[in-house]
Amino acid sequence: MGIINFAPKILDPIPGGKYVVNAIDYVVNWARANSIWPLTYGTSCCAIEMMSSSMARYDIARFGSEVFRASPRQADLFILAGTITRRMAPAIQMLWEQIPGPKYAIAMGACTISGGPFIYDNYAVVRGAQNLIPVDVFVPGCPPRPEALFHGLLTLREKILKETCRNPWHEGQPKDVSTMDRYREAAKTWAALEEMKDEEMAEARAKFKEENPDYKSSFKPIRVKKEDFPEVERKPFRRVGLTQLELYQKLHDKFPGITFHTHSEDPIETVLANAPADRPLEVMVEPEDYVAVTEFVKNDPEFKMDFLIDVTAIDYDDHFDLVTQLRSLQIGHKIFLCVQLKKDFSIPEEKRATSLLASVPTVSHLYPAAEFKEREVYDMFGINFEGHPDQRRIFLDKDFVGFPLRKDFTHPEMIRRPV
Amino acid sequence: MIQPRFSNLPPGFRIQRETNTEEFFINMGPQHPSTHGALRLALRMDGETIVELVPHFGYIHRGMEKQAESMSYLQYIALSDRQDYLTAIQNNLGVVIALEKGMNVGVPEKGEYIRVMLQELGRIASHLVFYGCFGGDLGGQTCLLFGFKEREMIHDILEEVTGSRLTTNFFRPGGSRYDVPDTFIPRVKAFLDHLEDAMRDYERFLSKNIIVLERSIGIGVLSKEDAIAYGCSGPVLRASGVEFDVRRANPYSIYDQFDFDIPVFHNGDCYDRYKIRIAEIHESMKILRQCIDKFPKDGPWRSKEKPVRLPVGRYYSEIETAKGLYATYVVAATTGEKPYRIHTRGPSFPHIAALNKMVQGHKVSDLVTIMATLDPVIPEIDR
Amino acid sequence: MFVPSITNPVGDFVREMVPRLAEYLPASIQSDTLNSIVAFLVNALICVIAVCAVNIGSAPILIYMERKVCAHVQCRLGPMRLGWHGTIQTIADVLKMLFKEVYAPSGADKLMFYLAPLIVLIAPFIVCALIPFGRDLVVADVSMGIPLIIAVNGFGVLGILLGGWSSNNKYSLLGALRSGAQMISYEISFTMILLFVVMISGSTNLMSITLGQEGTISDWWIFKIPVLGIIAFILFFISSTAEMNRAPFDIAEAEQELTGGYHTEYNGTPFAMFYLAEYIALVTNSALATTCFLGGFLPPCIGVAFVDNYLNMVPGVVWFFAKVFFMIWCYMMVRWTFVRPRVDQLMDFEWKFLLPVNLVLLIAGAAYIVVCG
Amino acid sequence: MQENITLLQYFKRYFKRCITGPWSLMCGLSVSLKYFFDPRRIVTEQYPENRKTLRMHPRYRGRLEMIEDADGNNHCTACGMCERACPNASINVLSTKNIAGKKVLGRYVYHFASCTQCGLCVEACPFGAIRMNQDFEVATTDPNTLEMILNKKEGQG
Repeated sequence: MGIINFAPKILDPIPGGKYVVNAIDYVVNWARANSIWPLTYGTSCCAIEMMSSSMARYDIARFGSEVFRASPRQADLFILAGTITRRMAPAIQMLWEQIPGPKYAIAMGACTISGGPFIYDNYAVVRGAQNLIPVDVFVPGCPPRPEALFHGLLTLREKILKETCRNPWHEGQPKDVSTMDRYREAAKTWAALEEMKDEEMAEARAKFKEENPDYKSSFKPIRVKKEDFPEVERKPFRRVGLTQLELYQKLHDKFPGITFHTHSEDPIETVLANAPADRPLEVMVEPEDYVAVTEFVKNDPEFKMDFLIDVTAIDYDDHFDLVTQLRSLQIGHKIFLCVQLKKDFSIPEEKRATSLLASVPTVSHLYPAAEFKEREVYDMFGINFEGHPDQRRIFLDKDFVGFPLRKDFTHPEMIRRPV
Repeated sequence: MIQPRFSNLPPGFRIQRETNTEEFFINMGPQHPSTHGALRLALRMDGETIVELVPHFGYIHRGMEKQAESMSYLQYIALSDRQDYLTAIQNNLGVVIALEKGMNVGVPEKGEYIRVMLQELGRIASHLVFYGCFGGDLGGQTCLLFGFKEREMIHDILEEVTGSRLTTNFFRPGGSRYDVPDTFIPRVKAFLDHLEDAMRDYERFLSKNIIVLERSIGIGVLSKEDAIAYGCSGPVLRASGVEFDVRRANPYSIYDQFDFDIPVFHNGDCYDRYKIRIAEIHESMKILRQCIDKFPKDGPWRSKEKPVRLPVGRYYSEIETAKGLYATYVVAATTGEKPYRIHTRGPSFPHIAALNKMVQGHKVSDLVTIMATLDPVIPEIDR
Repeated sequence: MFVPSITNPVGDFVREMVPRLAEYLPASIQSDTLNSIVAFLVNALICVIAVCAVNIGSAPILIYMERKVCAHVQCRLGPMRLGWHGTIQTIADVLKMLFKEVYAPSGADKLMFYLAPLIVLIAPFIVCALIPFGRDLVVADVSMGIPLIIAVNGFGVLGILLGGWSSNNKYSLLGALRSGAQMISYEISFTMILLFVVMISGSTNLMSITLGQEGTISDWWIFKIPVLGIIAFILFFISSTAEMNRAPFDIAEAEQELTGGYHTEYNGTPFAMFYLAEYIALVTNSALATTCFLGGFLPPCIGVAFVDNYLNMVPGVVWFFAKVFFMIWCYMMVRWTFVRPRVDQLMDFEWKFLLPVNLVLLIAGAAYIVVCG
Repeated sequence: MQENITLLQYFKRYFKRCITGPWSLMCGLSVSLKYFFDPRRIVTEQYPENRKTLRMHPRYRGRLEMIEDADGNNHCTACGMCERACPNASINVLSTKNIAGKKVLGRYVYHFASCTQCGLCVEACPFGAIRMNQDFEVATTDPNTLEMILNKKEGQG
């Protein structure tokens, strides 16, 4: 990059110029290899280890790399610390393009090498930074220790020292490894080998069987002795506030449509009375009652459910369960309101995966916290919230197709788990 | 000249106002040094003053909940490390308690002590990062290193006990994976003594500093009502004057056996959020000292090992992590090793939702302060 | 013809040597005018080289020093692996930056973009030329030294504003505007303090300001006027820190907020220039503080008989740089200790605190001179 | 935050700040001076230089490794428990038949690139045939080297 690459062209014809070129090479490479300024970039766990490595205990400054530049234009090294999601990928490519050459990249951690813990059944993670940008050094680990990162830095240093004016740094190409399923590939190759081996060995095995008809293997695998532990009875944590039964009865008196879902055949009251103290009450609410019940439990002095823990949903074959988890900060009891939303099967089957299948009124006017949570449910399940002030996708791109947490969700980039 | 309203604001912006100045938009992130990860904040600015803020999540959305559906419960414990990676050990406990409720297994006394001690160490580690990031985001790089210096010692202890510095994957239904080594208690003791000294210096360094006071008092005020309404929890909620701590409200493990205070401050500004975390470090140290005194020498440290299979049902657990209320909701539709659905409620998500409320009318520099005191972990929001 | 006189032995030596060498030339082109012009040019060249050497040479040393100081405040070691304890680390950094790719962002005003770092460098270079480094070591001993410094210091903000504006980046622009507001405000109190020095020393020439402090430590301007001197020194320290855009007043760069402020979009050599300018400004400001308050190149205890000889054995330059490096160390300790105030607080601090105090200081100084002087 | 205060209160606060402010800054400076002048507080470990003395904790989870005796025999029975326990299918236990027609371990392929070092495989192994070693210097420029075959020999049986 830059004028230095013309040095051989200019200097080589001059007698003795080769030595000058070599000297320049040596000095420039020495400078480049020893002054590697990384970019402040980190998305998840590995970023913390990257930070740790620049802190007092490990001190990346010893290598002259403590100058973490926040602007990519002044950096030399792109330490890809943390998972790369599809949504982040364009940003990463842009950052890489903004770094002036010669630039290097270290893929830190399993996520950036291959997708790490997020390889299988995942629609959101890019399987390896190599797909996006050329990577020079790979540091496996989850996350790697700071020492491992330093080892990566030293490996990179050696790599830089090999560059010369005649063989200058050039930007590599990204490599498509996104569809690589290492597990299945290895299994497939092995199966083919095994078939061949079976054919080859068939005779030998038959012969061996003839010669040793009652062959017993001398190999006895020894099971690891596991320490023996006593059974311990679980003590439910202390109950605070009203009991489940009281809550249920009070709610049931007000809204007779409320039921409690149980597999046991005992009456509901007995089941509730025998429930462990730390199990929250989960009641089924009719969709029509949903807002009214929420409003009631929020304002009623006996309930005082002023705190919204979460809104989430569960996808079943023919319905969604929308679970609104409420608790009372003052009293301490919890109620989970479970709304069964029938899926709208009037939508033609081929369109079902991409359309909103159910609808429920929003509670975000009661609990501001619900606004983002409902957006999440909308994003993940495709449940429409009537009257929601800002119903957009929250975690996924706005042009993402499908709703990932539905059970029938498919994505072209998703690889099923092999085991 | 009065400018016309924005005819079409970018998605998310709602406030309609008439101004005689020119407004402009700034993107903070996804790669920005003070967004604590891959978070993008769209700012609508009037000069240096923030008119409105819209957070854009999902830059580190990794589809953990989808993935969990095809994993066994044990594997999910390992995956949960990657949510709030500042205190991975606390995430483990949150999941494990939900599983224990389903499996109906208890934990022997020594196991509970191990749990509590590691929990509190994790809390201190997280708050030390907070101390560092708070100082660092205000511009004092030295604080960042001070915070991490003591945190390394906790990492050392964790590594000795669990085998890994960050992603511990340590707790199991019925106890933990290993017993603690003999050196554990002396090391924790030595660490506490060291931390006490260090904290004195660090507080002297930052707590009374006039610039810190000027920059944090009265900044990013979150009223008590708003804090509850937005579902904030943990130190953020307690700084707004609500005494709510799961360890006290619904004590899990053996937290009801310890004597500790729940620090509560009432202004709800950045400085209170800072003070409360410093106070919590001291409370955690108090709990740890009690643990050291009462730590059972021998006895089983876990209950009988069983395959992790949950009967049909829905199980819910909540714990107090360093950031706040961490709830796990496990749905088992069939009895078996795999969940039907696992949902996690991370404490940082509501905090960022409340961010817009807090920054309006403040400067960009204040946004950095407020972000630091909310102490969010973005992968825990996006999962 | 105007031939400025450069009063130091080197200048005299050159003036002496040039006619002597000119004798070897053909007689037809020999003339006194030519001699003096040549002598002047040679002298100017020497001066330029000297200033560049001091500035550019000290920048890597300062960067290394800063990295070591910050490392030791933060309980770590700093650069260790290149040279003995990492001494040549910064040389590698500078070399690397020179050989980096250089480009301007699309939409940037290219001319201004590349001009800005040069402008930033001008101010500290000119200031450096005015500082007396020793009894005979001053490039330009102008009689209006202090007003010239005040005038030249305004250049820095111009470069920063240009750089921030021409980058076509909102962060850069914000940073540039911040620094514009900040530097222009702090320029006022900076000027006030220098005026205070001028007032008590009775001269605007830096050499005579320095020579006015001859004597023991108590004769330095910082201690000569009880209390007021120390207050003036602290105020100078604060406002010069702000002038230099150094932490804790580095709101123009503010890595946590603006990812680098005005130099966000700079890379390679232009960035290296900004980087160097920051440290060169550090040298010149420390030198100014040393000259105005700490007795310049004078050893601390002249007049006390039994140490006089020993202290005078050390040349003035060494004393000067010892004091300069002490000042730099102070600047560094402050940088690595304090957090950054917000932009409006910084303005508040200037207009509501520094400026009133400065005015009071000026009046008190005047009163002191009238009463005691 | 706008407060309504009298001018007197304002000045009182102003002057109080003029005193307490510098004092608080001096307190901060005293800490950094203390740290600056005390070399014993430096905690830095110098990694490539301390390679000889650097030891990981015994429980440290590095790379997966097969426990082998001096002849290179392992205890693996190719039961596949580790494979099933692995959260991200980083282990391929590829079995073969030995000369007696019995199922034994053929190749134990370990994809280090995707391994998260959670240790669940070691926990799941009923025969103690694998362990996590102490290796942490694992950086490489070639990602293909991260796919390893752990066993030197076929399994016994």
